Amino acid sequence: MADQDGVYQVLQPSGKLKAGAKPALDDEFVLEGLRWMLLSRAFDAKATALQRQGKFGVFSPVLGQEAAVVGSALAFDPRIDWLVPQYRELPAYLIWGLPLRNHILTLSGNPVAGRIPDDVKLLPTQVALAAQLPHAVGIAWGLQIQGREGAVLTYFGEGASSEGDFHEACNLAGVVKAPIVFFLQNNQWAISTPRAYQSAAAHFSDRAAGYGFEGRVVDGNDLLAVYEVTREAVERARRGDGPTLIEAVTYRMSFHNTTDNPSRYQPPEELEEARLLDPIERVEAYLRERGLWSVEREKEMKQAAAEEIEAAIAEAQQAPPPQPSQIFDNVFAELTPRQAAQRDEMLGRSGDDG
Amino acid sequence: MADQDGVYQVLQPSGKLKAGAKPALDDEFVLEGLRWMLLSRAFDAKATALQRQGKFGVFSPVLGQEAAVVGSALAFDPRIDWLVPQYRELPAYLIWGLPLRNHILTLSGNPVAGRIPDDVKLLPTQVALAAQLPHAVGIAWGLQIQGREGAVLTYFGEGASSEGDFHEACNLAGVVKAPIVFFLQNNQWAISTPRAYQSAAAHFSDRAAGYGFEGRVVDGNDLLAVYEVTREAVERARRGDGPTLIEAVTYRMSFHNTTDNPSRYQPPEELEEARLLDPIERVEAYLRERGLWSVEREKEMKQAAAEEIEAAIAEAQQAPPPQPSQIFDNVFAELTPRQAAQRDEMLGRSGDDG
Amino acid sequence: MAELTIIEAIRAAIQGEMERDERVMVLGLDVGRLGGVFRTTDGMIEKFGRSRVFDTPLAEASIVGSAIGLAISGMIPVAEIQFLGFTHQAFHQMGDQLGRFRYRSRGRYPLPITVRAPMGGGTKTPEFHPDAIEAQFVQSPAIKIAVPSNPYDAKGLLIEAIRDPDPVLFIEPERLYRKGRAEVPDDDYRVPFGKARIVREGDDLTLIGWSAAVEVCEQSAAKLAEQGIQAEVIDLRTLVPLDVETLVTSVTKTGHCVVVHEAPLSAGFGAEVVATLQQEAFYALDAPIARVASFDTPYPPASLETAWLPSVGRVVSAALRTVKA
Amino acid sequence: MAELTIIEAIRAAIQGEMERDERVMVLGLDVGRLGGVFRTTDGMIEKFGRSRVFDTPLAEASIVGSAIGLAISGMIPVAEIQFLGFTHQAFHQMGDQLGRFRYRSRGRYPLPITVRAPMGGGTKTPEFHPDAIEAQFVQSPAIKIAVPSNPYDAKGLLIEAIRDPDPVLFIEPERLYRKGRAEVPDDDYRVPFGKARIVREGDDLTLIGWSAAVEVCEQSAAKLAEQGIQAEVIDLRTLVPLDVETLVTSVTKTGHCVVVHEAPLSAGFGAEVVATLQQEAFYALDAPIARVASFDTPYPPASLETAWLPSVGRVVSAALRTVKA
Ligand SMILES: Cc1ncc(C[n+]2csc(CCOP(=O)(O)OP(=O)(O)O)c2C)c(N)n1
Ligand SMILES: Cc1ncc(C[n+]2csc(CCOP(=O)(O)OP(=O)(O)O)c2C)c(N)n1
Ligand SMILES: [Mg+2]
Ligand SMILES: [Mg+2]
Repeated sequence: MADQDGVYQVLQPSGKLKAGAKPALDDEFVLEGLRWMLLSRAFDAKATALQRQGKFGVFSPVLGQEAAVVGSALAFDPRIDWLVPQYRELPAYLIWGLPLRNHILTLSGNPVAGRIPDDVKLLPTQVALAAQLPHAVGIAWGLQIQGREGAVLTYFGEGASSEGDFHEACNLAGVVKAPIVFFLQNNQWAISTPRAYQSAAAHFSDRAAGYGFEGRVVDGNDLLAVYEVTREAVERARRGDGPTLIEAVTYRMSFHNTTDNPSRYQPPEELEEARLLDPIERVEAYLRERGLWSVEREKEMKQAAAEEIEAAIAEAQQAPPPQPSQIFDNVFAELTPRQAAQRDEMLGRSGDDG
Repeated sequence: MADQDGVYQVLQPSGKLKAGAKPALDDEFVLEGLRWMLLSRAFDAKATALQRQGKFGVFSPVLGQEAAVVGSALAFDPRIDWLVPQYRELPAYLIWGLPLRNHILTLSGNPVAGRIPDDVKLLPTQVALAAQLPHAVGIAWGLQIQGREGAVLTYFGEGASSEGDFHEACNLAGVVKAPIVFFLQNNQWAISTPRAYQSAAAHFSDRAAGYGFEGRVVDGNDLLAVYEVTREAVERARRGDGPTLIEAVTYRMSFHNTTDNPSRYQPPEELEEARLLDPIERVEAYLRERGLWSVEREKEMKQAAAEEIEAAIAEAQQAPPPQPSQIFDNVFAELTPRQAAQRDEMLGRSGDDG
Repeated sequence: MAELTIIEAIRAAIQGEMERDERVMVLGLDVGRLGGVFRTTDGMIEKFGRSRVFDTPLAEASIVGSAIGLAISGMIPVAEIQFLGFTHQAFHQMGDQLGRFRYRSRGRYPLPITVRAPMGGGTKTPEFHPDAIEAQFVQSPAIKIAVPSNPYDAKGLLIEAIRDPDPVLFIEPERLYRKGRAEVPDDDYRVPFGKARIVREGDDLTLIGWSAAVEVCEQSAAKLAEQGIQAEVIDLRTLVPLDVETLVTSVTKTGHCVVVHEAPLSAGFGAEVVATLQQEAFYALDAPIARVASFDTPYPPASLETAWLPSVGRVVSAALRTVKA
Repeated sequence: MAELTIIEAIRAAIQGEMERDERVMVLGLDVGRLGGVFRTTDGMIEKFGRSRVFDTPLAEASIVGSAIGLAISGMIPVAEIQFLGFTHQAFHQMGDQLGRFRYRSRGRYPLPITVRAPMGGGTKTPEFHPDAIEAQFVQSPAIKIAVPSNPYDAKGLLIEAIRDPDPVLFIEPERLYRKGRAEVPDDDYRVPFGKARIVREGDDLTLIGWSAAVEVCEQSAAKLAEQGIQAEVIDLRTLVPLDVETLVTSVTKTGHCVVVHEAPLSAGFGAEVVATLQQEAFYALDAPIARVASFDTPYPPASLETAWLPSVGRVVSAALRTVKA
């Protein structure tokens, strides 16, 4: 199913299956995927608006990359598998079980109340690019050492893949045959740095051979293709056959984050072209063709998403606001005497500045 | 000429040319290569003895890797090209024009007197593994920006290739199409860590594709093959066609350095097998076959090497010994007031400890 | 003379140096078309081209490491690290390599390199971005460190840094980037390293700061003046070299001192200032030198940063305690 | 009770913990068949197998980074970095990641990880190997730092480190690894963090050191005693937490103090000790606190290291100046 670039595709941009392609997802699952994609897109719009009103902090939308994120996340089992995120993969966190309310609290500057629930096998989003990759390898390796089931999914961008941590993590994963999927979202931009300035590699997935494992490049705007390729990688991991590096070729259809102004660097034609490849429209067209999608269905699902978001926002507003004393929570199991004195000073319990 | 592993070879271990192989080096040049190899081996023996007597510091022999080092270095032009070393490539430094005397001074704890002469385009040996690789890329890139001729050769081990610096350097080199040759000596060991624990990659050279440039794997004990593959890489660099990653498959036939005891970890059979592939014997057999090598010739050349080494040692002994005041030389173009005060204190010019 | 923000002053310095000397080049993340995430290199790629204004791959160690090679080849690199916190990704290329090449090559390879990065909190940036980690670099003794607090010094110190034959870490006060303007000469001029600036004179107390903390010192001095206490405010301008003389003179006059910095207290550069002053001005001190710093915890969530960073309130009360001791 | 070297004491601690708790594992360069370049893990791979004594690829950031993941998965990693200088290659995984996971996950992911590394000069090791860079880690406020100077403390502090629910950087005094033996209990025992050790009592002067510098302090105290000056020698044992109380008590008694460390002077941890003491014991001090440290240059060539490192001669003269001030 690879096109001439070797990029695996199942659904064409028109929403038609490629000749001979057999979808690995049944219709119900595709509908489920679409639901997450629509929720994600609705949240992007809402969060951007709230950020503009000063209610949310800096925020990076998923816009345009929904198929890559949702298709890969759905291939795992969040009850036993771990998710190690970068920062641009909201629907995956939700699929893993993070309450949307918690994510909102983190975005709105109240991470204490937004703590990841104990039964959600998810790490906090990672700002230091690629720093999460060795952590992800360590978790996968640790599960293996302890003979526990479970695999690891970790996300990162094509920009992050230039960091030394990417290399060290992949190489170690290859050596220990860790049950892990390295999921690289190649959205063509790292802030203003275009993909061509990031690496001369034909495909980032070509790097897998240098670590002794499998690399795949997939159309990241094709929910069915992403799911299928990731599913194979998960099975490989579960069989003990080691890591996979998946490059999902997609496009960042919005700003890098809310502080960014892409008009300074992004050719408008490029964005126009990308819009023609919208991952949501592709799934909608596919389902429509199969008689499973209609104006009503769409309205219903979008309505449900909007309600879910509003409810989560309302819930988040119930949370106690952050307190200065929380500055000293979770530094260590027990504060050092110096830290304890500083906390007391801050809380006005004593006048010392030591 | 690749064998079934894809490892390029010209001379078989017996010293016979592979069927159909045409040597890229003429006989005189092969003799020149052999001369460097024998000098290197003689120096290893001498330096080990001197280290055991406490006259030299920690020292890493080239033993077993002479063809890889000499064959690659001879493919460059030290008048215009730069050499960025790790620490296990003595004959290359000498080919580049470093006086053996200077190397001896550095080994014997007098690097001041052993400073690299101004007209030798060589960097100091690098202890921090792989840290030299971005430096090498920067030099190559800088030559390119300034429109100056010249390419860069940089050495490192298969162990160092696991460091993040390797990845970042290669990726940047690919992007700028730097005129550089990354020469990886895969000598099967990184101190006690065997090659199989270092990476699951079939060949380290497989990593080149992930950076968008050419990768080659070559029999590192075959002077002719190493020269030929490196020569092609140099030509590629000079043509503006970018970097090459060369993996030379060889074997560390001695200890890691003089503090190491390989009997703790090295299977003796492995060393025995490696001895059968000695790179020097292979060239000798080849030249003998061509009527260019005899017991006398060998004696003569070894004698000359021994004399050169003795002369360099004698010369080194003439150098002024290091002086404590040199601690403060070359920190900055001009010392800060605090540093100047510390120097004065050390030299007893004042009593202050600030 | 124009009224410039710090951003504009920095841009003027880089642009002037690039026009003056074609060996000068800029490299870093997003320095090209975007002009850097703070626009310090705005317009430069259009003027000097991609070979001298280079958007690198996303890899800090290779930015610093390749700058070393570029310098050896004859260029004068001005490398930008997007936020000072990400110098940690390049840490092994900083003190150990950048800060040792002249030394380890016995003078053969001096490195005229400037590494620029913004530092400091108060703008609700994400984790790692605001970390004030300047003291970690002071332990690498062969890198100079400039920490300007205003537009005039920013331009003059940056020109000095770029012309310095040795490596300079140039740390910019992010919070003040666009906060206010000041007169900055159009021509080039150099602010020498190792000369602290007396921001405000006073006899009762010395307040020492650098980078954005200078603003906190100034505001504190104004508050103290309302209470009749005249604080002398000193801006260090550079941490390496450190202008001990100016500090000693001031403390000898005032007998009281408070050092203010954004880094957590323990092993911050304030400790060095205090240790030096108690050595050099011991008998002039009427009270212990106080430090007002951030607390010894990781940088807190953005919504709590103002409670964590040194505040005017904390500086004023430390000053009052000190003066009354 | 056996007489052990520091190496043997460390080995006993690790081995005991691995026997006690099967979640404890060792990872690092050459820790397997070789037993580490200093043999601290000698014999362990034979006993516990490669899955718990793991020779990693040569990549420090991934050693620390994967240890974080291993801990999250339920293991208790003891990671070895071959020489402390090479923690710079992993620096972004240390303070920023290792030192913040409990904080950034709001308590969800505490990290019971020990990172071990030898430090210090005097053995003519190559560049970077001997660098005393402990102070750089103190600026990352959520990593504890242990700096033993003798076999008893080495074992007791290492057991404490491995059982600590938070990350500990365990810095070993390379020069003293095999220098002398001391009685070490066969059973396990814990030396608590944050309690300095009074190595020798004295009324005239306080000498403060840690790691191998404690030996220099002891030798200096012996010399001073010959001249009738009784120095109290204090070994900090841990830098974080810092036992301020013991230091203040001693300096209050002696009124004079010299801090000794192997790191270059500027922004070394000595500065923190001085800054804290002048705050907490200001009125007890009869003279400025002196610091005897290495000079503010890169580590010199091996043949010159003894002239660079703090020596008994320099400590004694600083002590005499201080006492006579
Ligand atoms: C180590 C590090 N360096 C720099 C940054 C600043 N930064 C944040 S996002 C970003 C671009 C990331 O691009 P990519 O990895 O492609 O991910 P994307 O944002 O496209 O999803 C940069 C440079 C950072 N967060 N971490
Ligand atoms: C960054 C770094 N980590 C660790 C070391 C310690 N060390 C010195 S040599 C060596 C092994 C190097 O192996 P390899 O790269 O294969 O080169 P070889 O010695 O085999 O030539 C190690 C671990 C170092 N010098 N630098
Ligand atoms: Mg991207
Ligand atoms: Mg090797």
